[in-house]
Amino acid sequence: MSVDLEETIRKFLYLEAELLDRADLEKWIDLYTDDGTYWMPAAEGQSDPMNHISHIYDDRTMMEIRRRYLANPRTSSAEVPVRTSHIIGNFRNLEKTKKNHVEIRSNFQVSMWYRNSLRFYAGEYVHQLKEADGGLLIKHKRVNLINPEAAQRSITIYI
Amino acid sequence: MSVDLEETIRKFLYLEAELLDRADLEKWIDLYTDDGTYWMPAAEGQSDPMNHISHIYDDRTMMEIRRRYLANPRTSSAEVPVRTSHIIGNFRNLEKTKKNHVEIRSNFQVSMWYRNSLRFYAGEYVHQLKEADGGLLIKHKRVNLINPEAAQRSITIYI
Amino acid sequence: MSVDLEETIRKFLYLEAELLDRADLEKWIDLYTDDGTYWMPAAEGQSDPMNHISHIYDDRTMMEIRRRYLANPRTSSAEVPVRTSHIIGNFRNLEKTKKNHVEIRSNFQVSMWYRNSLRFYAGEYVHQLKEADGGLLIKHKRVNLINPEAAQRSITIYI
Amino acid sequence: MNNRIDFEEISDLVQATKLHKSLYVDESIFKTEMERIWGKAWIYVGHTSQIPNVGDYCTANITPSTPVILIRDKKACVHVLHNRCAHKGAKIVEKDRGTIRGAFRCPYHGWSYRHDGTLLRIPNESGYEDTGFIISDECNNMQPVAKMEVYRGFVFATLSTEAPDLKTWMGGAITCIDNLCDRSPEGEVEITGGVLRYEHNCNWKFILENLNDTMHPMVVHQAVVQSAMDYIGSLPEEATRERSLAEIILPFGSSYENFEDSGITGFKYGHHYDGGKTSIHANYEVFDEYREAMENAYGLNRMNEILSFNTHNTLFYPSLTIKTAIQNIRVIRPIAVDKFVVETWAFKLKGAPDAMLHRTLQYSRLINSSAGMVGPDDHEVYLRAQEGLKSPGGEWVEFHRQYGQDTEHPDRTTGGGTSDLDMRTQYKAWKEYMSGEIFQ
Amino acid sequence: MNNRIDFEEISDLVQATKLHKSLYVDESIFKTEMERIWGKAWIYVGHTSQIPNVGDYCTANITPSTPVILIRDKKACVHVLHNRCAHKGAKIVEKDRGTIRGAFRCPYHGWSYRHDGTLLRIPNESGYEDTGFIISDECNNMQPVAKMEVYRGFVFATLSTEAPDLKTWMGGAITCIDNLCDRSPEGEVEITGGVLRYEHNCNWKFILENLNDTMHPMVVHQAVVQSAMDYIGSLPEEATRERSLAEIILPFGSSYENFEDSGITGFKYGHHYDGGKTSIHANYEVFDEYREAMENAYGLNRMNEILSFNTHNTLFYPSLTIKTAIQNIRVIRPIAVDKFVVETWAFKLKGAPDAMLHRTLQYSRLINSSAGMVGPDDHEVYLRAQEGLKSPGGEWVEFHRQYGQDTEHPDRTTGGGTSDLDMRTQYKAWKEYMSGEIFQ
Amino acid sequence: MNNRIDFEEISDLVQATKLHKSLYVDESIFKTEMERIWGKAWIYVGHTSQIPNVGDYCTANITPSTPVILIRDKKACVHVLHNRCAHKGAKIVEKDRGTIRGAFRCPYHGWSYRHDGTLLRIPNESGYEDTGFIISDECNNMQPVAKMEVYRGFVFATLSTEAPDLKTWMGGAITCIDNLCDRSPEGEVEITGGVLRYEHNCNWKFILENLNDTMHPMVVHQAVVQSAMDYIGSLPEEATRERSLAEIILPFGSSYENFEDSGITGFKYGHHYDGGKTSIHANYEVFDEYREAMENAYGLNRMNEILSFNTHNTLFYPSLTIKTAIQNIRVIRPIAVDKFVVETWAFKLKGAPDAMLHRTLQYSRLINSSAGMVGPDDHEVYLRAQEGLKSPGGEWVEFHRQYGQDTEHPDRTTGGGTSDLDMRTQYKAWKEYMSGEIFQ
Ligand code: FES
Ligand code: FES
Ligand code: FES
Ligand SMILES: [Fe+3]
Ligand SMILES: [Fe+3]
Ligand SMILES: [Fe+3]
Repeated sequence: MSVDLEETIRKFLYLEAELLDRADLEKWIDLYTDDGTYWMPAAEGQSDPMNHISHIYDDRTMMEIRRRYLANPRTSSAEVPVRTSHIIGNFRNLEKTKKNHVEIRSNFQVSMWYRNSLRFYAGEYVHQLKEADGGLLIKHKRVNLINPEAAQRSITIYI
Repeated sequence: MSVDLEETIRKFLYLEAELLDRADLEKWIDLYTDDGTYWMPAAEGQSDPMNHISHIYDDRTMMEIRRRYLANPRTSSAEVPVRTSHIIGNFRNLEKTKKNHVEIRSNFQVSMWYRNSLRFYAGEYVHQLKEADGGLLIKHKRVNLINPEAAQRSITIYI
Repeated sequence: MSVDLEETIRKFLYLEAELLDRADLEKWIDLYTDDGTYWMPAAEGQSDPMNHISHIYDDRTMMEIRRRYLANPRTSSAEVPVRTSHIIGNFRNLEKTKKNHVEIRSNFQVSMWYRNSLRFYAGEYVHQLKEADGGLLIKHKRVNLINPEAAQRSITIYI
Repeated sequence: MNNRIDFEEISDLVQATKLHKSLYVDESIFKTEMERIWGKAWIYVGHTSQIPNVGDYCTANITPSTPVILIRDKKACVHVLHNRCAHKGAKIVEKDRGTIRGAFRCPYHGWSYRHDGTLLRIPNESGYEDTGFIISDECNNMQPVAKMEVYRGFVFATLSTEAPDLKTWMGGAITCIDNLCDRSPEGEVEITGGVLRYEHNCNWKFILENLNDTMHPMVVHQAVVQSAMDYIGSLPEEATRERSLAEIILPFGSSYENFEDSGITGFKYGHHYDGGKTSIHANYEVFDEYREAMENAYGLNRMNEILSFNTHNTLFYPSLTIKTAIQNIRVIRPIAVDKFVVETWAFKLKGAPDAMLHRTLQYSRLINSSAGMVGPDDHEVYLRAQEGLKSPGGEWVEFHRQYGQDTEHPDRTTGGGTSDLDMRTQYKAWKEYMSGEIFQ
Repeated sequence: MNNRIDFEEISDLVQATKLHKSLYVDESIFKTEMERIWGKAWIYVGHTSQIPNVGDYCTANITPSTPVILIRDKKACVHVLHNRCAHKGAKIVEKDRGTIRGAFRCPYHGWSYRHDGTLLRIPNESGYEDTGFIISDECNNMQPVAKMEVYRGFVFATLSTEAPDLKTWMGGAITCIDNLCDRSPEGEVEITGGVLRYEHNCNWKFILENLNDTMHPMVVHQAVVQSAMDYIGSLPEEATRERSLAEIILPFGSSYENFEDSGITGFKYGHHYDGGKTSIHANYEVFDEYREAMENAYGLNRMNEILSFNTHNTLFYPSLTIKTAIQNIRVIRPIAVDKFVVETWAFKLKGAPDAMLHRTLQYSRLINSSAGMVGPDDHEVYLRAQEGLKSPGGEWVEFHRQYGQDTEHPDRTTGGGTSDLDMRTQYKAWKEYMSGEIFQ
Repeated sequence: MNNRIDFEEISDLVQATKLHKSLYVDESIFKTEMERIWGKAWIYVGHTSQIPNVGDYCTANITPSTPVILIRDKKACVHVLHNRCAHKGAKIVEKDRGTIRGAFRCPYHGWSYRHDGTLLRIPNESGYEDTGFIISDECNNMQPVAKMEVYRGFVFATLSTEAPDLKTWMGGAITCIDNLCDRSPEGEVEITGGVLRYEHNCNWKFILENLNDTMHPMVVHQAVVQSAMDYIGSLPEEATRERSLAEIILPFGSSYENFEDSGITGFKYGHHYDGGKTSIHANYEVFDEYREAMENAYGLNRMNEILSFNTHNTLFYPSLTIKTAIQNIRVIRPIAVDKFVVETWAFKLKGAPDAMLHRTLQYSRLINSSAGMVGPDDHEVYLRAQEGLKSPGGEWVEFHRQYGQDTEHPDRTTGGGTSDLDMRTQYKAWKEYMSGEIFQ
């Protein structure tokens, strides 16, 4: 795998993070393939989004609803804005998984300000990416929190 | 923009962070142009340092006073040292803004130890840099906290 | 020093971090030279691991015992697993210290989930690395916490 | 060392159509609730399907300071034991679940206990000779809770020896557990797919009041319903898959009339449900494969009877609420006057197609998850109330709706679906527990 | 449920020249203060310039558990309402400021209220028929505070119906509000440029004691003054811009003599200021353009009268302190016995040049910001006192300075600028509020 | 404002063979302990070797709210002063250690004090004239603690004027301090190599009970001993360095018989040690160079006498525990009912080879560090007990071991090494302190 590709991927994931930090979910969804999915498992090493509960497992249908929901002025949990800053690092294990598809792992820390308090989410990302038209799209994003089984407070963003 | 330039900038910002972490403000000020400024707004998306309050908006005059102040043995808020570690990442949107000037965005997380407790600052940096004599100088540094409107405890460092 | 070497080192340190995050201490120890050491000083700027107390100063003997200890089912402090995510960044000051030896500094933030609460460790790494057989090994790793003198809760991992 | 409230004070706090705000914000009331309600009522601990094999255990807190262990012993009996060593009080197990091979062993001095909690061995026991220590004394066992009972796999425990037996206590609400189990072609359910834990930063009673508060969905969940409808509106005709996915959200926008029709049924001890003949989930699809299995198992009439008994939320006051039609449960675990955790567990109907479990999990994820699109807005309004109720700008929470219009039956009370019968039912029980009128 | 302190205890705690340390560290004293001082005095809520248009609102806390809303209604009247739904107590608005179009709407069940807090509509209201619920009862409105009054745009509210009218309560200190407003060529000020919030991890009274504690700047702010002087010394002669920037800091190094001359003036109810004829900020530059506008507006004599009335800090005990010469205010919001927030707001003098606002904001940033070079050292010494006052190594805080040497006037007391008259003034009021001697 | 427990309640809580769980979890008991035990007993502050020069100071907390300063004055006298300004109560120094050149200076208003705490100067003092303020009054000094005494460099302080003198209070346990110092060929020790601070999230008494609880190592430390043995087993024969490094851990796997043999000795006021003739550390290597220096200093017989007095942990109840054979100490600093900090300090034996200090530090690092392989498992079981003791699944902590079988001597009590004599000794003192029977 070339350094160039990895650099391209980093930039792409920084862009993804920026869109999340700016709460621009419309553009963020556009980074996904039509069959793209976002998964935040609720158990360490969870193998399956269907037969085990997850915090989030959204296809584009749910992304489209969630995007509208989070922007709706009647969403009382969003009356006070959520602000975040993502740090993504420790990129590793870049590998080609099939034609035009690569997978890469990274670590993340997300600082969140919401309802007058600071919170932190940390863990590992696994991004499955597809090369298309010279650019990249997300086929699948997996968010492995370090504490997937923990009792969570309301999460009104994608991490 | 070349990868080389970005790498040079990264290194430069790591150096800036190191000087802050080492509390070497004398060298840190030298990274700024003579008309350089440091700005930490007090509102999300604040457009103006003059007609709206900020946490910090220092030109070199104030940097010079603050540097002396923080090192003064009579500064009781500095009797106990402040220790920090900066992580800067998610470099993006490098662009040439005018001749010899570039702008780059990044995210930061600063861990701080002070008066027996751990604190965290997170957000986005915007650095306006000037190329001079083959090196870089900071024309303007903007620190967008994720919670600029929050009630803050004493901040006795540059972030 | 070439950009390539630095990139190689980064990848190597990401691997080290991954092995710690996966609690795979067996493989982690293999990253060290036979006379390799791991040091977490207990004072800012501590010059000496012998005549001053440290949090950890392990040679491979102690690493081998600690590895077994942390994996032992009777270790009650490890009944509940520790989960971590490392972010390493701000790589800097890469320098050749002697033949086949280089030193590099970086900053780290480690998020830890343990006994139903989130903790954070932050500071600076200094890695002394040895080139061997085309690969890298750790001769010495120094972990400068931002709060080395602080009262610490139980630390049942390498950071 | 003790600032519990007097029995007399209680009656002033709960009146026919209003509650005093101190119920939600006063720490001494919370402590008293932990003793007199949670320390006496039957509290849901877990389901036997979570511990299928010998030595399997799972843990739970009956009150914030009452950790217990649910374990299956060598004879397949299940026990609920206090998670506390008889020697110097160390918690014996620390994990949520696991398997005890052989015997419990305390990590401090190694006292060991059988699966039923009885003392097995004290290391270096000779030090106790001639000291007045009686090794066979029951106080040297891991203590069982005062009473435990199992109904169709649901394990409840109480810290009160005076509690009536479980079935008596459940009363008519028991039909909801029956209905949930009967929805399995094999008549059995099992917990599967893990658990979601949702930290709520408010008083535990808010969620119980919300379960069958049919006046809130139109307002609180208006945004997500609008979003789903807006999305559906944007779909091309052929996007049937997308449309049917999005429809899972629509029931939360049911009209007041719909809710009124579903009715509320209340029981002694605070239990109640809304729905019965119908509920907001009555229109979810019944899979062909499932219908076939059910008809084979029960015959058409009984199957229809089972599937047409449609309740939304059934509360076994104060700890367990069941969605029979969805096949999930939520369990309330109080922590402080302004903190509790809700656990969401999914049930598999034995003999039913996997698709049904998938739907249950999808529902839990979208509706009950802390990262869902329904729960967070409920939580938001609880937070608002938790803060607002501290204000001197009002003393009371009102619940007049359809007051005086409920219908009393021998074993239950029924009322309109948008009435406050759910409030009346649970606060009658609250008052009886807190004033010591029910059992001690 | 209640551990308030007795009236008799109060008099022992506050003596003529010393205060008991429990005033700063005892939680029950804090709770009592919230009831008897903050729950009775006129508390500053906000300024009408913050809500220029119909429906504009901003929020504040009168006590830690008393969130209120300041709102402008359709007739341009302003109201101070408790931020609490009359139904089940949910906080109605959550943001610091905004605009209510049409009506307030509670996010829980959708009760709506007019801008003046009166109930507009209950959804599905029919459920209340024949239940004894009286929809027109005032208790179904968002409740107004006991009293509110506006003086030259400054909005104060009190939770006591017995409080005297605002002007009476302000007494002679009112001249400072007048002076601030009169410094505008148009006689009006408006809040602009946002707010800084500074979290203080100590008792709220420390900052009030510090405002006119003229014995501290020479010590606490010695370092920053030295730093500024050192920097000025390093400048080449031609660096006039840099020198004048740095000079903003120098007044904090004023001598004891300077401070003594400025004098302190105390009033009933704890209000007081230092300065008058002069203050440490008396030497800040007066811009030509401003002087011209003022002279045009007021004539030379009146202008000079206005500009020569120079006070440093004027405290409207306990919540508001004004710097007239700087045109900023700080507002105290207590949170706990060892926590409060200080808000710093800037005023624009209508008709004055922008440069004056810029200077006000610069002052706030350098002096009052949590990231400034003055506030953090004040905060540090408060923290030191908060910790030290828990120690058994002493029982009292002393304030003897110039005791017995104040001059009594009909409506005020005056004394030396380095006296403890500010302490005597505020603790006289503290004692009267706390012992119920002022008003109930 | 005060919820201390009555003297009568105390006797019920501590019985001959069991303790009530409230001792560990009840906040009012903790507060009472801070007054009646920590506020009366001699508490270890520091060692004179930490402040070798004029003006050197270090700080400590005698109770959570009693910060004190240990300082050496110009005449080389040491003082223990409350860290509190006499003016308005600010903490004077904030750092752990440092040097006061000239005089203390309060950061708030600049009052200055000599090294012995006496007032030196009040800035602008004239404001106190004719106010009744008496500058020479001792209340204007930084206050000394009630009593302080030094024994062989160990500085203790008490807040009680009634405490017996230090030597009387130490009783026979004093031989352990003597033994530690005598292990130096020069008869003197000095603290060196910094300090480890370990935050414990549990009640302070757990660690005191654990020190000489010889029933726990076989269980709690089984894993690390197994790991060391497993590692040793994996070594090739020639790996002697590795083997000897690993052996530092083995004593924690000593058998019950070994421990029984070491014996326990208890004293008045709660002090006690295990070992004497032997201890688990008796087999650590004696370096040749050291033996030589000792023999030169003391002669063979005295040397053997010194080195053969082998105690493991000696507790000076409640704050100091010494490992004479290891040359380190741990100091207990309570913070809350469920929080305390343990400090680990190393001693250098003057005249002994550096290798001994290295071993001391290695021991501290591996055994006592929060990142060690022994301390965290001890801490884990304390946490388990802290949680388990809140449970209603038991009321008592038992300590019957060898009850009735101790031997009484005139000045001490002796018993078996696996007996609960350590518990009996310390809880006798606990009860006496708490019930006011010892001294007031
Ligand atoms: S506490 Fe369990 S064996 Fe001692
Ligand atoms: S709480 Fe406001 S409408 Fe119900
Ligand atoms: S508090 Fe120390 S000098 Fe005033
Ligand atoms: Fe809801
Ligand atoms: Fe000041
Ligand atoms: Fe131990």
